[in-house]
Amino acid sequence: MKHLQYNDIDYRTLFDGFRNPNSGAVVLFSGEVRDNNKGREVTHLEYEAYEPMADKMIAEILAEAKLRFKLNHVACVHRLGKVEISGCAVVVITGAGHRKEAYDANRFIIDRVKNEVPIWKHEFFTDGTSEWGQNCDCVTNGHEQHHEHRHEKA
Amino acid sequence: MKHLQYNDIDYRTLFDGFRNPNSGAVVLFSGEVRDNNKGREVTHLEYEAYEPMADKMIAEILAEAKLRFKLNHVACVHRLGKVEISGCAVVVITGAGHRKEAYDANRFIIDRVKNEVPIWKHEFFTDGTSEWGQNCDCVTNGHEQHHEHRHEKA
Amino acid sequence: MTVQVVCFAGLRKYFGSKTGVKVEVGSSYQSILEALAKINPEAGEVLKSCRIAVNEQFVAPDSPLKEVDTVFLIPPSSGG
Amino acid sequence: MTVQVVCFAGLRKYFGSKTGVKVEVGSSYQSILEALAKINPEAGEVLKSCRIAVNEQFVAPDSPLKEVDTVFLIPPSSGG
Repeated sequence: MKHLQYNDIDYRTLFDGFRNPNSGAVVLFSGEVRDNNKGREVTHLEYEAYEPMADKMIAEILAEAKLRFKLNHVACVHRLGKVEISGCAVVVITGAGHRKEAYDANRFIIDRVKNEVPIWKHEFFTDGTSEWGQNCDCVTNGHEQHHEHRHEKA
Repeated sequence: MKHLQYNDIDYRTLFDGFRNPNSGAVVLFSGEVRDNNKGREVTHLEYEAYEPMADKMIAEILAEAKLRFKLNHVACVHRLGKVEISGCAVVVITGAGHRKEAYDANRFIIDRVKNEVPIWKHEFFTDGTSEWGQNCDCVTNGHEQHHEHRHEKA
Repeated sequence: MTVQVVCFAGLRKYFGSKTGVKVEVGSSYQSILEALAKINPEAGEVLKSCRIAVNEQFVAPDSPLKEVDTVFLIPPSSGG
Repeated sequence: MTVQVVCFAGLRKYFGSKTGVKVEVGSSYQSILEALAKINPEAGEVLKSCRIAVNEQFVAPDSPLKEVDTVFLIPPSSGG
Protein backbone atom coordinates (compact mmCIF):
# COMPACT_ATOMS: atom_id res chain seq x y z
CA MET A 1 0.00 0.00 0.00
CA LYS A 2 1.44 3.28 -1.10
CA HIS A 3 -1.01 5.73 0.44
CA LEU A 4 -1.88 4.06 3.74
CA GLN A 5 0.40 3.20 6.62
CA TYR A 6 0.27 2.09 10.25
CA ASN A 7 3.46 3.88 11.33
CA ASP A 8 4.08 7.61 11.78
CA ILE A 9 3.97 9.76 8.66
CA ASP A 10 7.41 11.22 7.98
CA TYR A 11 6.25 14.41 6.27
CA ARG A 12 9.80 15.75 6.35
CA THR A 13 11.13 13.11 4.01
CA LEU A 14 8.05 13.37 1.84
CA PHE A 15 8.50 17.12 1.63
CA ASP A 16 12.19 16.90 0.78
CA GLY A 17 11.25 14.68 -2.15
CA PHE A 18 9.42 17.66 -3.62
CA ARG A 19 12.48 19.70 -4.44
CA ASN A 20 12.05 20.30 -8.16
CA PRO A 21 13.59 23.01 -10.35
CA ASN A 22 10.22 23.50 -12.07
CA SER A 23 8.27 23.97 -8.86
CA GLY A 24 7.90 27.50 -7.57
CA ALA A 25 5.31 26.52 -5.00
CA VAL A 26 4.96 23.55 -2.68
CA VAL A 27 1.95 23.25 -0.37
CA LEU A 28 1.79 20.73 2.47
CA PHE A 29 -1.40 19.99 4.38
CA SER A 30 -1.25 18.03 7.59
CA GLY A 31 -4.49 16.86 9.17
CA GLU A 32 -3.85 16.40 12.87
CA VAL A 33 -5.72 14.95 15.81
CA ARG A 34 -7.37 17.56 18.03
CA ASP A 35 -7.92 16.94 21.73
CA ASN A 36 -11.56 17.89 21.32
CA ASN A 37 -14.41 17.38 18.87
CA LYS A 38 -17.87 18.92 19.07
CA GLY A 39 -17.26 19.86 22.69
CA ARG A 40 -16.03 16.46 23.86
CA GLU A 41 -12.50 15.69 25.06
CA VAL A 42 -10.71 13.20 22.84
CA THR A 43 -7.94 10.90 24.07
CA HIS A 44 -6.91 9.44 20.70
CA LEU A 45 -8.25 8.17 17.39
CA GLU A 46 -8.09 4.92 15.52
CA TYR A 47 -8.41 4.80 11.76
CA GLU A 48 -9.74 1.84 9.83
CA ALA A 49 -9.97 1.48 6.05
CA TYR A 50 -11.17 -0.90 3.42
CA GLU A 51 -7.52 -0.95 2.57
CA PRO A 52 -7.13 -2.10 -1.05
CA MET A 53 -10.00 0.08 -2.20
CA ALA A 54 -8.91 3.14 -0.18
CA ASP A 55 -5.35 2.87 -1.50
CA LYS A 56 -6.59 2.60 -5.07
CA MET A 57 -9.03 5.50 -4.68
CA ILE A 58 -6.34 7.82 -3.30
CA ALA A 59 -4.12 6.92 -6.25
CA GLU A 60 -7.01 7.76 -8.61
CA ILE A 61 -7.68 11.09 -6.88
CA LEU A 62 -3.99 12.02 -7.20
CA ALA A 63 -3.97 11.06 -10.87
CA GLU A 64 -7.04 13.21 -11.46
CA ALA A 65 -5.46 16.14 -9.61
CA LYS A 66 -2.35 15.88 -11.79
CA LEU A 67 -4.54 16.11 -14.88
CA ARG A 68 -6.72 18.98 -13.63
CA PHE A 69 -3.95 21.11 -12.19
CA LYS A 70 -0.44 21.69 -13.50
CA LEU A 71 1.35 19.66 -10.84
CA ASN A 72 4.97 18.54 -10.96
CA HIS A 73 4.61 16.34 -7.90
CA VAL A 74 1.87 15.09 -5.66
CA ALA A 75 1.67 12.83 -2.63
CA CYS A 76 -0.92 11.71 -0.10
CA VAL A 77 -0.49 9.40 2.85
CA HIS A 78 -3.18 8.51 5.39
CA ARG A 79 -2.49 6.91 8.76
CA LEU A 80 -4.27 3.78 9.92
CA GLY A 81 -4.46 2.43 13.46
CA LYS A 82 -4.01 4.46 16.62
CA VAL A 83 -3.06 8.13 16.31
CA GLU A 84 -2.35 10.22 19.40
CA ILE A 85 -3.38 13.85 20.02
CA SER A 86 -1.38 16.19 17.72
CA GLY A 87 -0.39 13.19 15.65
CA CYS A 88 -0.56 13.44 11.91
CA ALA A 89 -3.55 11.59 10.42
CA VAL A 90 -3.13 12.57 6.79
CA VAL A 91 -0.66 14.51 4.67
CA VAL A 92 -1.15 15.97 1.19
CA ILE A 93 1.74 17.61 -0.68
CA THR A 94 1.46 19.37 -4.04
CA GLY A 95 4.22 20.98 -6.09
CA ALA A 96 3.52 23.26 -9.04
CA GLY A 97 5.07 26.07 -11.02
CA HIS A 98 2.82 28.64 -9.38
CA ARG A 99 1.07 28.85 -6.06
CA LYS A 100 -2.54 28.94 -7.23
CA GLU A 101 -2.30 25.44 -8.71
CA ALA A 102 -0.45 24.10 -5.67
CA TYR A 103 -3.09 25.40 -3.22
CA ASP A 104 -6.11 24.49 -5.33
CA ALA A 105 -4.87 20.98 -6.06
CA ASN A 106 -4.01 20.40 -2.42
CA ARG A 107 -7.49 21.32 -1.30
CA PHE A 108 -9.13 19.35 -4.09
CA ILE A 109 -7.25 16.24 -2.95
CA ILE A 110 -7.95 16.50 0.77
CA ASP A 111 -11.65 17.26 0.19
CA ARG A 112 -11.99 14.22 -2.05
CA VAL A 113 -10.02 11.97 0.32
CA LYS A 114 -12.08 13.00 3.35
CA ASN A 115 -15.43 12.74 1.60
CA GLU A 116 -15.07 9.73 -0.64
CA VAL A 117 -12.35 7.31 0.38
CA PRO A 118 -13.44 4.38 2.59
CA ILE A 119 -11.49 5.35 5.71
CA TRP A 120 -13.17 5.68 9.10
CA LYS A 121 -12.27 7.45 12.28
CA HIS A 122 -12.98 5.88 15.67
CA GLU A 123 -12.90 8.60 18.33
CA PHE A 124 -12.09 7.73 21.94
CA PHE A 125 -13.23 10.16 24.62
CA THR A 126 -11.96 10.89 28.13
CA ASP A 127 -15.19 9.52 29.63
CA GLY A 128 -14.27 6.07 28.33
CA THR A 129 -16.79 6.00 25.50
CA SER A 130 -16.00 5.87 21.81
CA GLU A 131 -17.78 6.75 18.60
CA TRP A 132 -17.35 6.24 14.88
CA GLY A 133 -16.86 9.64 13.29
CA GLN A 134 -18.77 11.32 10.52
CA ASN A 135 -17.07 14.13 8.70
CA CYS A 136 -18.61 14.32 5.30
CA ASP A 137 -19.46 17.94 4.64
CA CYS A 138 -20.29 17.44 0.98
CA VAL A 139 -18.59 20.55 -0.29
CA THR A 140 -16.74 18.81 -3.07
CA ASN A 141 -17.77 18.47 -6.65
CA GLY A 142 -17.69 15.01 -8.11
CA HIS A 143 -19.80 13.95 -5.20
CA GLU A 144 -22.45 12.15 -7.24
CA GLN A 145 -23.25 8.42 -6.88
CA HIS A 146 -22.89 8.68 -3.19
CA HIS A 147 -25.10 8.46 -0.14
CA GLU A 148 -27.98 10.29 1.44
CA HIS A 149 -27.53 11.88 4.81
CA ARG A 150 -28.27 14.94 6.83
CA HIS A 151 -25.66 17.56 6.05
CA GLU A 152 -23.77 18.64 9.11
CA LYS A 153 -21.24 21.40 8.51
CA ALA A 154 -17.77 20.75 9.93
CA MET B 1 14.65 40.38 12.61
CA LYS B 2 12.13 37.64 13.14
CA HIS B 3 10.74 37.22 9.64
CA LEU B 4 13.82 37.74 7.47
CA GLN B 5 17.02 35.74 7.40
CA TYR B 6 20.17 35.28 5.32
CA ASN B 7 20.63 31.59 6.11
CA ASP B 8 18.59 28.60 4.92
CA ILE B 9 15.00 28.39 6.15
CA ASP B 10 14.59 25.36 8.39
CA TYR B 11 10.94 24.69 7.67
CA ARG B 12 11.15 21.39 9.51
CA THR B 13 11.81 23.02 12.85
CA LEU B 14 9.23 25.70 12.10
CA PHE B 15 6.70 23.02 11.23
CA ASP B 16 7.39 20.98 14.35
CA GLY B 17 6.63 24.06 16.41
CA PHE B 18 3.08 23.91 15.11
CA ARG B 19 2.06 20.81 16.98
CA ASN B 20 -0.96 22.00 18.94
CA PRO B 21 -3.78 19.96 20.45
CA ASN B 22 -6.30 22.53 19.17
CA SER B 23 -5.09 22.41 15.59
CA GLY B 24 -6.75 19.96 13.27
CA ALA B 25 -5.14 21.45 10.19
CA VAL B 26 -1.67 22.78 9.47
CA VAL B 27 -0.83 24.22 6.04
CA LEU B 28 2.72 24.97 4.95
CA PHE B 29 3.53 26.94 1.83
CA SER B 30 7.08 26.97 0.49
CA GLY B 31 7.95 29.39 -2.30
CA GLU B 32 10.92 27.95 -4.14
CA VAL B 33 13.31 29.15 -6.81
CA ARG B 34 12.53 27.83 -10.29
CA ASP B 35 15.24 27.32 -12.89
CA ASN B 36 13.22 29.34 -15.38
CA ASN B 37 11.07 32.44 -15.48
CA LYS B 38 9.11 33.75 -18.44
CA GLY B 39 11.07 31.50 -20.77
CA ARG B 40 14.54 32.43 -19.52
CA GLU B 41 16.93 30.09 -17.71
CA VAL B 42 17.68 31.23 -14.17
CA THR B 43 20.92 30.40 -12.32
CA HIS B 44 19.96 31.80 -8.92
CA LEU B 45 18.21 34.69 -7.18
CA GLU B 46 19.23 37.32 -4.71
CA TYR B 47 16.71 38.93 -2.40
CA GLU B 48 17.03 42.41 -0.97
CA ALA B 49 14.70 44.12 1.48
CA TYR B 50 14.17 47.38 3.26
CA GLU B 51 14.76 45.22 6.28
CA PRO B 52 13.24 46.96 9.31
CA MET B 53 10.11 47.89 7.38
CA ALA B 54 9.72 44.49 5.72
CA ASP B 55 10.10 42.70 9.05
CA LYS B 56 7.51 44.98 10.66
CA MET B 57 5.07 44.62 7.75
CA ILE B 58 5.23 40.82 7.82
CA ALA B 59 4.53 40.90 11.57
CA GLU B 60 1.51 43.15 10.90
CA ILE B 61 0.20 40.87 8.14
CA LEU B 62 0.47 37.86 10.49
CA ALA B 63 -1.33 39.76 13.25
CA GLU B 64 -4.11 40.68 10.84
CA ALA B 65 -4.38 37.06 9.65
CA LYS B 66 -4.73 35.87 13.26
CA LEU B 67 -7.60 38.30 13.74
CA ARG B 68 -9.37 37.51 10.47
CA PHE B 69 -9.04 33.74 10.62
CA LYS B 70 -9.25 31.43 13.62
CA LEU B 71 -5.55 30.59 13.77
CA ASN B 72 -3.77 28.90 16.65
CA HIS B 73 -0.33 29.48 15.18
CA VAL B 74 1.17 31.37 12.32
CA ALA B 75 4.68 31.90 10.98
CA CYS B 76 6.33 33.49 7.97
CA VAL B 77 10.02 33.66 7.13
CA HIS B 78 11.50 35.19 3.97
CA ARG B 79 15.05 34.57 2.77
CA LEU B 80 17.43 37.40 1.92
CA GLY B 81 20.66 37.18 -0.06
CA LYS B 82 21.51 34.46 -2.55
CA VAL B 83 19.08 31.56 -3.00
CA GLU B 84 19.95 28.64 -5.29
CA ILE B 85 17.58 26.80 -7.64
CA SER B 86 15.05 24.73 -5.63
CA GLY B 87 16.02 26.71 -2.55
CA CYS B 88 13.29 27.96 -0.28
CA ALA B 89 12.66 31.71 -0.65
CA VAL B 90 9.69 32.05 1.67
CA VAL B 91 7.69 29.86 4.03
CA VAL B 92 4.22 30.46 5.48
CA ILE B 93 2.73 28.09 8.07
CA THR B 94 -0.77 28.33 9.48
CA GLY B 95 -2.41 26.13 12.10
CA ALA B 96 -6.15 26.16 12.80
CA GLY B 97 -8.91 24.00 14.15
CA HIS B 98 -10.26 23.32 10.67
CA ARG B 99 -8.72 23.21 7.24
CA LYS B 100 -10.63 26.02 5.58
CA GLU B 101 -9.16 28.62 7.92
CA ALA B 102 -5.66 27.16 7.64
CA TYR B 103 -5.71 27.26 3.82
CA ASP B 104 -7.42 30.64 3.50
CA ALA B 105 -5.14 32.34 6.03
CA ASN B 106 -2.05 30.84 4.40
CA ARG B 107 -2.97 32.22 1.02
CA PHE B 108 -4.00 35.59 2.45
CA ILE B 109 -0.55 35.90 4.04
CA ILE B 110 1.54 34.91 1.02
CA ASP B 111 -0.47 37.15 -1.32
CA ARG B 112 0.00 40.12 0.98
CA VAL B 113 3.69 39.41 1.54
CA LYS B 114 4.39 39.09 -2.18
CA ASN B 115 2.41 42.16 -3.17
CA GLU B 116 3.08 44.63 -0.41
CA VAL B 117 6.21 43.95 1.58
CA PRO B 118 9.38 45.81 0.44
CA ILE B 119 11.37 42.78 -0.67
CA TRP B 120 12.90 42.54 -4.14
CA LYS B 121 14.09 39.67 -6.25
CA HIS B 122 17.19 39.99 -8.40
CA GLU B 123 17.14 37.26 -11.05
CA PHE B 124 20.38 36.02 -12.58
CA PHE B 125 20.17 34.30 -15.96
CA THR B 126 22.40 31.75 -17.67
CA ASP B 127 23.36 34.31 -20.33
CA GLY B 128 25.13 36.35 -17.68
CA THR B 129 22.51 39.09 -17.45
CA SER B 130 20.37 39.92 -14.44
CA GLU B 131 17.10 41.68 -13.83
CA TRP B 132 15.10 43.01 -10.91
CA GLY B 133 11.87 41.03 -10.75
CA GLN B 134 8.32 42.24 -10.78
CA ASN B 135 5.70 39.92 -9.46
CA CYS B 136 2.82 42.04 -8.32
CA ASP B 137 -0.32 40.52 -9.73
CA CYS B 138 -2.69 42.71 -7.76
CA VAL B 139 -5.09 39.96 -6.78
CA THR B 140 -5.18 40.84 -3.12
CA ASN B 141 -7.61 43.07 -1.34
CA GLY B 142 -6.13 45.77 0.83
CA HIS B 143 -4.17 46.85 -2.18
CA GLU B 144 -5.14 50.50 -2.01
CA GLN B 145 -2.63 53.35 -1.57
CA HIS B 146 -0.21 51.63 -3.78
CA HIS B 147 1.28 52.15 -7.19
CA GLU B 148 0.17 52.32 -10.77
CA HIS B 149 1.46 49.81 -13.23
CA ARG B 150 0.48 47.63 -16.10
CA HIS B 151 -1.04 44.46 -14.75
CA GLU B 152 0.79 41.37 -15.84
CA LYS B 153 -0.76 38.12 -14.69
CA ALA B 154 1.67 35.70 -13.06
CA MET C 1 -29.02 -16.98 -3.11
CA THR C 2 -26.79 -16.03 -0.18
CA VAL C 3 -24.43 -13.06 -0.39
CA GLN C 4 -21.66 -12.50 2.13
CA VAL C 5 -21.60 -8.88 3.35
CA VAL C 6 -18.36 -7.49 4.84
CA CYS C 7 -19.00 -4.68 7.33
CA PHE C 8 -16.67 -1.88 8.44
CA ALA C 9 -16.41 0.61 11.27
CA GLY C 10 -19.72 1.48 12.95
CA LEU C 11 -21.61 -1.23 11.08
CA ARG C 12 -19.93 -4.06 12.95
CA LYS C 13 -21.98 -3.45 16.07
CA TYR C 14 -25.10 -4.32 14.09
CA PHE C 15 -23.87 -7.17 11.92
CA GLY C 16 -20.37 -8.21 13.02
CA SER C 17 -17.52 -8.22 10.53
CA LYS C 18 -19.28 -10.41 8.03
CA THR C 19 -22.82 -11.64 7.66
CA GLY C 20 -24.70 -13.69 5.09
CA VAL C 21 -27.97 -12.39 3.66
CA LYS C 22 -30.48 -14.13 1.44
CA VAL C 23 -31.60 -12.20 -1.64
CA GLU C 24 -33.57 -13.25 -4.70
CA VAL C 25 -31.73 -13.96 -7.93
CA GLY C 26 -32.31 -11.04 -10.31
CA SER C 27 -32.81 -8.39 -7.64
CA SER C 28 -30.72 -5.24 -7.22
CA TYR C 29 -27.96 -4.40 -4.75
CA GLN C 30 -30.56 -2.32 -2.94
CA SER C 31 -32.20 -5.58 -1.87
CA ILE C 32 -29.10 -6.40 0.20
CA LEU C 33 -29.57 -3.18 2.17
CA GLU C 34 -33.25 -3.99 2.63
CA ALA C 35 -32.47 -7.51 3.83
CA LEU C 36 -29.97 -6.11 6.34
CA ALA C 37 -32.49 -3.58 7.64
CA LYS C 38 -34.87 -6.48 8.31
CA ILE C 39 -32.17 -8.42 10.16
CA ASN C 40 -31.46 -5.42 12.41
CA PRO C 41 -33.99 -2.57 12.22
CA GLU C 42 -31.78 -0.41 14.47
CA ALA C 43 -29.35 -0.14 11.54
CA GLY C 44 -32.06 1.15 9.21
CA GLU C 45 -30.99 4.78 9.39
CA VAL C 46 -27.25 4.21 8.89
CA LEU C 47 -27.89 1.76 6.05
CA LYS C 48 -29.50 4.58 4.07
CA SER C 49 -26.14 6.34 3.98
CA CYS C 50 -24.10 3.26 3.03
CA ARG C 51 -22.71 2.37 -0.36
CA ILE C 52 -21.93 -1.10 -1.68
CA ALA C 53 -18.59 -1.99 -3.26
CA VAL C 54 -17.82 -5.03 -5.37
CA ASN C 55 -14.30 -5.77 -6.56
CA GLU C 56 -13.11 -2.45 -5.07
CA GLN C 57 -15.64 -0.45 -7.11
CA PHE C 58 -18.84 1.17 -5.95
CA VAL C 59 -21.96 -0.21 -7.58
CA ALA C 60 -25.20 1.68 -8.23
CA PRO C 61 -27.83 0.50 -5.71
CA ASP C 62 -30.44 -0.09 -8.39
CA SER C 63 -28.17 -2.05 -10.72
CA PRO C 64 -28.91 -5.79 -10.97
CA LEU C 65 -27.03 -8.04 -8.61
CA LYS C 66 -24.31 -9.94 -10.43
CA GLU C 67 -22.96 -13.35 -9.50
CA VAL C 68 -20.94 -12.31 -6.46
CA ASP C 69 -20.06 -14.12 -3.29
CA THR C 70 -19.03 -11.09 -1.32
CA VAL C 71 -19.99 -7.43 -1.24
CA PHE C 72 -18.47 -4.70 0.94
CA LEU C 73 -20.78 -2.37 2.82
CA ILE C 74 -19.21 1.10 3.00
CA PRO C 75 -20.48 3.60 5.58
CA PRO C 76 -19.86 7.34 5.02
CA SER C 77 -16.16 8.23 4.96
CA SER C 78 -14.67 9.89 8.02
CA GLY C 79 -10.97 9.95 7.23
CA GLY C 80 -8.61 12.88 7.53
CA MET D 1 15.37 72.16 1.31
CA THR D 2 17.35 68.99 0.53
CA VAL D 3 15.92 65.55 1.20
CA GLN D 4 18.04 62.43 1.20
CA VAL D 5 16.43 59.63 -0.83
CA VAL D 6 17.45 56.03 -0.15
CA CYS D 7 17.02 53.79 -3.20
CA PHE D 8 16.57 50.03 -3.37
CA ALA D 9 16.84 47.27 -5.93
CA GLY D 10 16.36 48.35 -9.56
CA LEU D 11 16.37 52.04 -8.63
CA ARG D 12 20.07 52.08 -7.76
CA LYS D 13 21.11 51.98 -11.39
CA TYR D 14 19.44 55.36 -11.84
CA PHE D 15 20.30 57.11 -8.58
CA GLY D 16 22.81 55.01 -6.63
CA SER D 17 22.03 53.94 -3.09
CA LYS D 18 21.29 57.41 -1.84
CA THR D 19 20.81 60.75 -3.51
CA GLY D 20 19.92 64.25 -2.36
CA VAL D 21 17.07 66.13 -4.04
CA LYS D 22 16.03 69.75 -3.62
CA VAL D 23 12.33 70.33 -3.03
CA GLU D 24 10.40 73.40 -1.95
CA VAL D 25 9.27 73.73 1.65
CA GLY D 26 5.51 73.10 1.79
CA SER D 27 5.36 70.79 -1.23
CA SER D 28 4.10 67.17 -1.23
CA TYR D 29 6.02 63.90 -1.32
CA GLN D 30 5.04 63.70 -4.96
CA SER D 31 7.49 66.56 -5.62
CA ILE D 32 10.35 64.25 -4.64
CA LEU D 33 9.33 61.81 -7.38
CA GLU D 34 9.08 64.68 -9.85
CA ALA D 35 12.51 65.99 -8.89
CA LEU D 36 13.99 62.51 -9.36
CA ALA D 37 12.37 62.17 -12.79
CA LYS D 38 14.06 65.41 -13.80
CA ILE D 39 17.44 64.19 -12.55
CA ASN D 40 17.12 60.99 -14.57
CA PRO D 41 14.30 60.94 -17.16
CA GLU D 42 15.01 57.25 -17.91
CA ALA D 43 13.61 56.44 -14.46
CA GLY D 44 10.36 58.28 -15.18
CA GLU D 45 8.34 55.15 -15.87
CA VAL D 46 9.50 53.12 -12.85
CA LEU D 47 9.09 56.14 -10.54
CA LYS D 48 5.35 56.11 -11.31
CA SER D 49 5.13 52.71 -9.64
CA CYS D 50 7.20 53.63 -6.56
CA ARG D 51 5.94 54.43 -3.10
CA ILE D 52 7.66 56.59 -0.49
CA ALA D 53 8.22 55.44 3.08
CA VAL D 54 9.11 57.62 6.05
CA ASN D 55 9.86 56.10 9.45
CA GLU D 56 8.98 52.64 8.10
CA GLN D 57 5.49 53.75 7.05
CA PHE D 58 4.19 54.49 3.58
CA VAL D 59 3.09 58.10 3.08
CA ALA D 60 0.41 59.31 0.68
CA PRO D 61 2.10 60.98 -2.32
CA ASP D 62 -0.10 64.07 -2.07
CA SER D 63 0.37 64.60 1.67
CA PRO D 64 2.54 67.59 2.64
CA LEU D 65 6.22 66.93 3.13
CA LYS D 66 7.14 66.98 6.80
CA GLU D 67 10.50 67.93 8.28
CA VAL D 68 12.42 64.83 7.26
CA ASP D 69 16.03 64.26 6.40
CA THR D 70 15.58 60.93 4.73
CA VAL D 71 12.85 59.19 2.75
CA PHE D 72 12.89 55.65 1.36
CA LEU D 73 11.88 55.08 -2.23
CA ILE D 74 10.12 51.72 -2.52
CA PRO D 75 9.77 50.10 -5.95
CA PRO D 76 7.03 47.45 -6.49
CA SER D 77 7.51 44.39 -4.31
CA SER D 78 8.85 41.24 -5.90
CA GLY D 79 9.41 38.96 -2.94
CA GLY D 80 8.31 35.35 -2.62
